[in-house]
Amino acid sequence: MTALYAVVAIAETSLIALAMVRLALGPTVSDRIVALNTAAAQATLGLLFFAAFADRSIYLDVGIWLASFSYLGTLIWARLLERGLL
Amino acid sequence: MIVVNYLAAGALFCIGLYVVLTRRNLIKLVMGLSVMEASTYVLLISMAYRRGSTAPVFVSPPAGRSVTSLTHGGVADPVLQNFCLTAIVIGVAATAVFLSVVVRIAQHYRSIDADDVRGMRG
Amino acid sequence: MTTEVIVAILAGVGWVFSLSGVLGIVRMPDVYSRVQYSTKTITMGALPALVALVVGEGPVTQYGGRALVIAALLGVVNPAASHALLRAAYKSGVPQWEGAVRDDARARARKSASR
Amino acid sequence: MTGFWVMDYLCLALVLAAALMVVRIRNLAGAAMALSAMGTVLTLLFVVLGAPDDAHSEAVVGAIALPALYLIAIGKVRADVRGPGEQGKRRGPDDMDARR
Repeated sequence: MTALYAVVAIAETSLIALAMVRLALGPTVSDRIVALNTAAAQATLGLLFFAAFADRSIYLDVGIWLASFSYLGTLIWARLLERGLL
Repeated sequence: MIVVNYLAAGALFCIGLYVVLTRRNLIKLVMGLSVMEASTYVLLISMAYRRGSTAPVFVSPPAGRSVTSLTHGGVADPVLQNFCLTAIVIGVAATAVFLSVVVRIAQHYRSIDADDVRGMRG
Repeated sequence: MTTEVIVAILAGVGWVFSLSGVLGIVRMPDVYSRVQYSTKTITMGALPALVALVVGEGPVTQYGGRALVIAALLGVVNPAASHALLRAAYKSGVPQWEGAVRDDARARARKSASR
Repeated sequence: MTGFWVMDYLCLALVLAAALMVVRIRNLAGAAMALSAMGTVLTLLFVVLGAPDDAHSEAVVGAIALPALYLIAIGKVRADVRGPGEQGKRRGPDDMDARR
């Protein structure tokens, strides 16, 4: 069971690399925000499955913080983008 | 095995130093300083890690381990992790100070090219 | 044993959808079509993986409870964030793909201006 | 134990890739986005190495607060450098790296 969790955690984390391709290429700032959003979601999933792999429930709080604050950041940057600051 | 983390911290420091040495844009230079700070975080956390260790938190220990086995060397070093926490907080404060200095330079010289800032030449 | 199989199937389904969503983000031509893949990555990629965690660890453990909290959080906040991002991108004038054939927002704005 | 090391090396590679992106992206706001990605992956790395408290503060500081500071500074600098009354040939903050 723990081996399965480890495999899932590694698989979900390795998708961040593909999202980073769009982060490097993206012609506008909006593309980069979309790629960053996806990367944060994949990082959250990898974090949750790593917590299940390591059998420490204390790691799960970091996942909640990461999920909520990454979307808060997206809202803040959309706000800045709308006001023409970027 | 953990040596790879030290090498990665060194590589991160070199990347930040490259940005600081070669770029002329002042905001890019502050970004290089942030990357160098990230290298110190990686170094401190990697030094705190011990073989087979887990987080220094004693509530709900992982399966197969008890609290006494955790207290006898089964956790990462909390002192270095606290150093890292202090480094993170000081890093964001220092970055804020640098950025406010850059904004003042931009208001005064109407440019953020490091070559145009002539106030510190003799 | 059956629990393990269910967890593997759910996580595999989630991973495949996440992979297709990320590939869509890499391959699509403009922002407005990339955001569709981003939201699909959350809805069909993240939620089955979280359900896999709930099934594997049980819903009343700490893992299951926090996985459900994160699932509710992602399900509520992700559409709002994507909507705000797309609205900001459209207002700041990010161009559409040159093969796009419809722009309903501009058509509606033109109609209300002419009326 | 193997899963731990694979996770560790993967996170290190992603952190190095994000740092290289900070160097290579010419657009300043895009470089701030790469910095945010580096903060996110650093959070994951801290959790893998067993430091959840540092991961908490890094998730807030590195992924949100630091890029927001950079973006606000970029916006203020752009308003000053390309402001009215400037001679038109003046270089903006974004195309300064293009000369190198």
